[in-house]
Amino acid sequence: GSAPEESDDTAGGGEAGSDFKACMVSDSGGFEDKSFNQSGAEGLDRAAEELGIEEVKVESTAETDFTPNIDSLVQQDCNLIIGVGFLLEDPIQAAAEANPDVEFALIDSAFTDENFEPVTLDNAKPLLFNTQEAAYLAGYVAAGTSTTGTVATFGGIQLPSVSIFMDGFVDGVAKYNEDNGADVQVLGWDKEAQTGSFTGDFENQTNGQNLATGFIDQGADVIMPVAGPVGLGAAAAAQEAGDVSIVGVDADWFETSPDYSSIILTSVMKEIGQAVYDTVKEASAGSFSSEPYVGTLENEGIGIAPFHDFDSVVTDEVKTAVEDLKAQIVSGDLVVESISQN
Amino acid sequence: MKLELRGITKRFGALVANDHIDLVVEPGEIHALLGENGAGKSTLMNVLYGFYDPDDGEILVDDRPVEFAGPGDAMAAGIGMVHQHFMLVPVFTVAENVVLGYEPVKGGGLIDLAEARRRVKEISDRFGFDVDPDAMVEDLPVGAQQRVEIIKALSRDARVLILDEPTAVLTPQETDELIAIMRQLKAAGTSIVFITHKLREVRAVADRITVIRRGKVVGSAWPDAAETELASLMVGRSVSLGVDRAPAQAGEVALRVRDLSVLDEAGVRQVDDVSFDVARGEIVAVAGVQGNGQTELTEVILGLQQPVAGSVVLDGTELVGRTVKQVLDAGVGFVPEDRTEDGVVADFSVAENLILDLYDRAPFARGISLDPKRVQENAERRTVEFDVRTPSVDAHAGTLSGGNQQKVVLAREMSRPLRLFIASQPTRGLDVGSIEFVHKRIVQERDSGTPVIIVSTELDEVLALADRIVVMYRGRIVGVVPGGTDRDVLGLMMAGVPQAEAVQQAATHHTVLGEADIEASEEESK
Amino acid sequence: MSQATPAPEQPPAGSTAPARRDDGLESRAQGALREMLTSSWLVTVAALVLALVISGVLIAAADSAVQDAAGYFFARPADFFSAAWNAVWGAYVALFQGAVFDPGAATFARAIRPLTETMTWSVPLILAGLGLGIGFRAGMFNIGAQGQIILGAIFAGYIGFAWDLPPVLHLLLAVIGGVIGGGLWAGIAGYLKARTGANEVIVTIMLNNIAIYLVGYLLTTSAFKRGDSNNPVSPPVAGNALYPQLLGSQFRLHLGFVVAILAAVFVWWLMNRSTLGFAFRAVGSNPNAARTAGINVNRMYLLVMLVAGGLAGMAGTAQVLGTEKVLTAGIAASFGFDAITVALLGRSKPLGTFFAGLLFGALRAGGFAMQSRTGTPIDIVLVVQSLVVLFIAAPPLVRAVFRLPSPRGPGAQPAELAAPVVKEAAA
Amino acid sequence: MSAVAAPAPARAAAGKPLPPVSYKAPIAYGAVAAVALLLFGILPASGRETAFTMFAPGENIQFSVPSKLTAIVLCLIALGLAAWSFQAARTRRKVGVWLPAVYAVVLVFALLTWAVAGKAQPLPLTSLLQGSLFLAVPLVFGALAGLVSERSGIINIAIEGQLLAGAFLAAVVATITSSAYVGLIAAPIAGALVSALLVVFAIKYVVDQIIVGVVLNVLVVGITSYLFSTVLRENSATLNAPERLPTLPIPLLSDIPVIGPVLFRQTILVYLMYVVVIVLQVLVFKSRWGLRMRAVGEHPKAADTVGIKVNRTRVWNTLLGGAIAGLGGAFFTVANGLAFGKEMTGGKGFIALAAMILGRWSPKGALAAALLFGFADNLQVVLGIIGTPIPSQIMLMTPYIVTIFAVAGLVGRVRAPAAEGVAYVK
Ligand SMILES: Nc1ncnc2c1ncn2[C@@H]1O[C@H](COP(=O)(O)OP(=O)(O)OP(=O)(O)O)[C@@H](O)[C@H]1O
Ligand SMILES: Nc1ncnc2c1ncn2[C@@H]1O[C@H](COP(=O)(O)OP(=O)(O)OP(=O)(O)O)[C@@H](O)[C@H]1O
Ligand SMILES: [Mg+2]
Ligand SMILES: [Mg+2]
Repeated sequence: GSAPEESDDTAGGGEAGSDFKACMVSDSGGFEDKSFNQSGAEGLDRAAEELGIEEVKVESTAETDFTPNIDSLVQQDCNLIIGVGFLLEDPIQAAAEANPDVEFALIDSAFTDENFEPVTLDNAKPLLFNTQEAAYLAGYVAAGTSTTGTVATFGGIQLPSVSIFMDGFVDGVAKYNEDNGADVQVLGWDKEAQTGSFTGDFENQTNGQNLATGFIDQGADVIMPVAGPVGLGAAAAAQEAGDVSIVGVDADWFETSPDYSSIILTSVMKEIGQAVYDTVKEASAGSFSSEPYVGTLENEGIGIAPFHDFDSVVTDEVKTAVEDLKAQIVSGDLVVESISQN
Repeated sequence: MKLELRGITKRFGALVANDHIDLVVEPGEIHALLGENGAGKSTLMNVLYGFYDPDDGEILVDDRPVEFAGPGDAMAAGIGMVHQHFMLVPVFTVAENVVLGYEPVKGGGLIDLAEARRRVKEISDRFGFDVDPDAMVEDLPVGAQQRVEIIKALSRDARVLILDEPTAVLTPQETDELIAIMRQLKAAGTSIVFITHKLREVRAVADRITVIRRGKVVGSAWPDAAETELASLMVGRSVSLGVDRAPAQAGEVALRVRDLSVLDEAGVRQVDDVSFDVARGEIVAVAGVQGNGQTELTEVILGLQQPVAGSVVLDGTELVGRTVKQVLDAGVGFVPEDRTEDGVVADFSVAENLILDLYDRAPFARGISLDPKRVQENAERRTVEFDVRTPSVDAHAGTLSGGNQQKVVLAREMSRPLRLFIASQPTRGLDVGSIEFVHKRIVQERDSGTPVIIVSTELDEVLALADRIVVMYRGRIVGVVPGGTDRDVLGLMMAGVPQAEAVQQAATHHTVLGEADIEASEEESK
Repeated sequence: MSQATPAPEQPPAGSTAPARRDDGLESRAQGALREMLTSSWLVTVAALVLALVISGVLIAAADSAVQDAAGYFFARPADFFSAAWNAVWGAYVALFQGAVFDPGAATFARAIRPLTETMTWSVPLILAGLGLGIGFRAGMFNIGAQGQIILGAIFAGYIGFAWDLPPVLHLLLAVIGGVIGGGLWAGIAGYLKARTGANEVIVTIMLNNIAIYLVGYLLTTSAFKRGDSNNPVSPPVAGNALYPQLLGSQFRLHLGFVVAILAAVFVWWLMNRSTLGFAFRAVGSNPNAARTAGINVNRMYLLVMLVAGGLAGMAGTAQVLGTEKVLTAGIAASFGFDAITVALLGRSKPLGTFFAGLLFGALRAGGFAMQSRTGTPIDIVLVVQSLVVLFIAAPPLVRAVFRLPSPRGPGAQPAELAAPVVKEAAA
Repeated sequence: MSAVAAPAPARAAAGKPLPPVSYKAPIAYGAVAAVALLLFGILPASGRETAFTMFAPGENIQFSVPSKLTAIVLCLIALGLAAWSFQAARTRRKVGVWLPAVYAVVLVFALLTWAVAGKAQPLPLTSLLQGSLFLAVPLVFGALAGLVSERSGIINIAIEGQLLAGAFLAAVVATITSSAYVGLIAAPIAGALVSALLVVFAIKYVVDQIIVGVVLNVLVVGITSYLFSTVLRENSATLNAPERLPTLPIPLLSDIPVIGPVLFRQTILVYLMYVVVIVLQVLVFKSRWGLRMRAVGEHPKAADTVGIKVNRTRVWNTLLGGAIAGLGGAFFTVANGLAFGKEMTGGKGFIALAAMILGRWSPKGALAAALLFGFADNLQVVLGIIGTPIPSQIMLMTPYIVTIFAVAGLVGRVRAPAAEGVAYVK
């Protein structure tokens, strides 16, 4: 290639937009987890680009990294520090109390006092999501699309942020059965007992592939993996099997996993990116509020993705029913519950 | 094939193991190499065999200089070697060991085992060896392993055969067979380099003798040289070959072994209904070829193995069922047969090795804490007392020579009041000087009234020490004979021949060495 | 470091030291220089430098500015080099500032905080490393520190948050609980080895995995959960059960560091001055000789694992009662695995393990600053760590690279290279 | 032939072969079977059915059995086997490996019959086996890799690193070349590179082999994760989106009921695995290469004295081992069409190491051990799918607990190659 002009060098980089610094700490999944860390990071990237602010992202490899990571961001004079994941609750809360002049946000968890009662901090904002509501819709769609009468879901590790998807999904299927007198089975999760199928980690994709193959062998033709990258293993298994579709989670997998776009029925979207973007925007404009943000179907903080290639497969009845249910949830007539909800 | 070594020098770091050694082996000659431990004999042979690169000097085969890049080259040049420490893979069969390195192959790189067996059979038959090609080497008695080594060398058409201490593990009769084989080979034109510490054997079979001391050739001799002459040439000073000892003052019986039977893991009876007594102030030698149950016998007494039947009573106390610790605490001193395996901890200091079984009792321990000063003091004292040659008591035992390691074990085991002393192969691999010392100490222990059991495969040692001799064969006691019994009788008994029969046979068929013995004693009496 | 090597030049006992050719001051100075150049700490430093250089190549290679500059390398090579230098230098300066001293900090406390962080991080590494080292010296290749730390943390954590006891006693009991937890977990492997000969490598690997699921499971039970929250985080450990902070609340450094030092002293005493340690070492070096000398080898296998597990369990207490103050599934991070390297780097000796633990603590602590200031992914720390250990273990390589003289002059025997810490892994 | 062959007859014939009577094993068999009879057979309620399915060409065979009766019958068979082994012990006869094998199968079926009783979902037998094989694939390659290098005397703790490196390079090369097969060829190169480092440090610089192995694992995790976070992250479409290896059903064979689809409807990697296991099983014990390799690992000096180059042999075998593990690494990416992810081998290398030891350093043993682990792991998965009241974390422990039982109960003391881990310096 040819060398850039000498003078370019000095001007390169840092747009002289704002000197607001927004920072983010991942949880131990890292920023390429095809899940909430990634969504969060994308939101921050977008904010940096569009708002011209500075961003710093640091990854954690284990729970033990949270405190030092937050501390090093405080040292970096970050104005806003966002923690991704409920596991950061204690470290973010401690940092917020120790650094009143820095603003914080925490995804997926609210703050509690020593008696585990909710508290509000002046400089820390919880970003919460009623994920189960969206998963409920996805479960309904899955049940309505299944030709075998069996659908499935599984997780990576049994954590509230994972099982909340599974709870909603199961309820959605049950709703479909109730409305249509059908008997669609859900494999992989028993909401009552809170037991089900998990691969054991968020790394080994082949475990997800094997588990999904097991579901398929049992007749499942729609699978919702809630396991970060391990879910891609399930997508690979579904693709291999042929007429099996996948319900993506967190983001619209049709967009984020183009390799598997043809088998993505829909996705349970948790608009973490949007929430992060909004939070950064407010904070950088000086209007930070520690009021919890709750992503709901109503404010579109959660939702289900378009059906894309499956638009013709999903029947109009199902589509109407989903719109209807959504309206009921938004209006509060229908409450989808999960014990994993914050 | 003629072989010549010129000015061979080999150093290990600062140690000069071979110092400008010249040696000529004529075709069809049996050339004996004599020298005390560490003289450099094995090193020289390993140089000749291409295993070590010499630092200087050259090797000539049939007057042409050769370069060996490795043992492979030497073998190709017709040199075969039976190593002092067997170079056999224990978990391979005889046939596999024999063909290793030049395997006959069928298609696909698969070994032609039929051909391998055929090779073993052919040579076995030629020399009358009784070796099963499919036997696992680790299951063979050492004598048979030795024969496997010889088959290995001969199957490669060795025209010069190096035998490094081949007789150390053989019975007199087996040695005799080996000597016959050597003569047979010699007749067929094979040259043989024969290394041994046993002067008797040298005189029986060698055509010429070269003596090495401290890496240098110090002289050569003919087989008719006197033993004492050869010995002093080897050691560089005059040595006495026998042990001076008064007749035993045997007291009352201290150790009673009754109906003892031991099974190994495979369920084979290693010790079979053995009973004998040892009295205070008496040395009982357990003689036998290696692998006939002696090891198991001593280990049962020590509590390392449990017998399936029988009892061992020491001064009225039953030892069977006790732990090793309890047995040691009962006053048993134990010198294991393999000092590097079982006797010393190589990376412990000499001082630590000297308290290996005393570390947790006074005065070395106070409660759970060691007293380093006492340990040190003890070591200083014992090393002087037992003449352990070590740069310091803090040196690792592994850096000591074999003889000095053995002295460490002896010093440890004899450093407390004993009610029974058991020593297995107390002088294995030691040179004449060290043997002298060790034997003297053992006799001293006896004379202080301790009952002593010596387990040895060396008839010389058995004859030198024993007041009574228990001969074992395949786990059974073949007979108990007084010390000083005829060597040939003992040899036959070690091969399983009952005492009466052995006496008869020995009277008519002397072994080569037995004859040499008689000649020697006749000469002396002249 | 290579004290296992015999010194052949040593005069035999009794003879006086040979007269040294002493050609005056000059040669003495030379001797001193030579001494310094060949000493093992220099090799250690050189190994560290070499590891940083090689990791630097990776840092530069992945840096986008460097990649851009490489695109026009032949047009303006200087750009390339300055970009590479900036990337690498920036990363390492941040690493240093995050691990030792941060001159740019606002207050002095902030400036020295990195050093205290290094010390904090080193605590579990040192403790678990000490335990593993005992095992290695006793011939047990225990790779189960990870599981043992977790079990230690479970026990200590539970006592810490569920019980209500007076000060001192509470801490003491929690620590003892952690030691028991780790010891029991390791004891399973020791017991099985002694009873059935089960290979400890397999068993400890399996126990690591089981421990991870075990803590995950426990954190879903009501005994370990926070009220009715479903988050897998335990209630915070009671104040009475916490290790006191050594330098006030500004710093995370806690009494665990002192405990680690005491543990190192204890291990030194145990291995060098106690009868039990004598038996451990004997069993590790030559189990046959030990057995013949009346030492109950199987019992030693069990005891070694109990002690080693106890120390690893103590590492777990440092985490849960000191640094983190709650029990989570990731409480052990990868300390148990890092501790293997720490112990091996420290040649399984207490002092060596202590310093190796500090070094690894520093690399971890510095990694955060490096990541946040220069965006260098934290994974590079793993590369540095592993290269340091490799190079330190191979002094001739380092000497060859830096053209350092070898300690015994030319033609040194290879024995000097080999100071195997572990003789048998799977026997 | 195998390293753990029965003792040669030479000595047995000499002494009086009277094996000590040990009732440990029969008692254990009996006790476990009795407990199983109680838990699976007698205590559960009667009247429930257990359904099984299996694949046959073109159809799904499904059948049901009465749960209680079946479990009782199976447990009684197990008790019968225990009695058999008791009788054998009493008369000092050796029982073959078939006994524990049949015993285990019978009890596992009893467990399954009980666990699936009354469930709506049938137990998919084919799928159970298929998944077991699937999960065993990387373990088999890893265990064989360890075996080849350890048989020659070099301890290979770096299997995990070799798998990971293989997975990484396979993914990247397959993506760049748009060919899964080229990726498959690249994988062994990555594994061999890791081995190359192992031999440089272990043989040339005589560093303790365990240290090198442990450290190489960390190094590979560090490098691959670093490159993943930096280079691959930005260019995942061009660098990290491998094609999947196609499934190649073998005509006729793949139509065999139950096992056909399990064994012969696979990718080339699995067929390669069969080949490697069989070829190694033959070559290790019957070929010149195998004989020399084992000689070097058992008694290097002996090998040296017959002209075998010890260190050269070790280098080549260790490189070969690395290549085998690297090939196994391809399983994680190209074989299944998955993109590379950080630490995606998830500790399988260590399980493979355990499988190698459990299989006593023999290829068929390694295969059996890997399959045992795979089966235990997949059993847990399948039971989870059918639905079980047991928490997932406890279920996930199953394969590890089974392995501990296997090593403590069945295998006991194993004998490693004698010269393993000891550098050969003349
Ligand atoms: N590989 C080696 N490294 C260092 N020193 C060695 C080595 N091999 C032998 N030596 C030393 O070289 C010297 C000669 O040893 P060598 O084995 O040749 O003696 P030897 O005459 O065969 O003795 P023995 O009668 O005990 O067999 C001894 O001092 C020995 O310690
Ligand atoms: N591995 C080694 N490392 C260092 N020094 C050694 C080693 N092996 C032997 N030596 C030294 O070499 C010398 C000779 O050892 P060697 O074993 O050959 O003794 P030796 O002459 O056979 O004595 P002994 O008759 O007591 O066995 C001893 O002084 C010993 O300290
Ligand atoms: Mg010697
Ligand atoms: Mg010799």
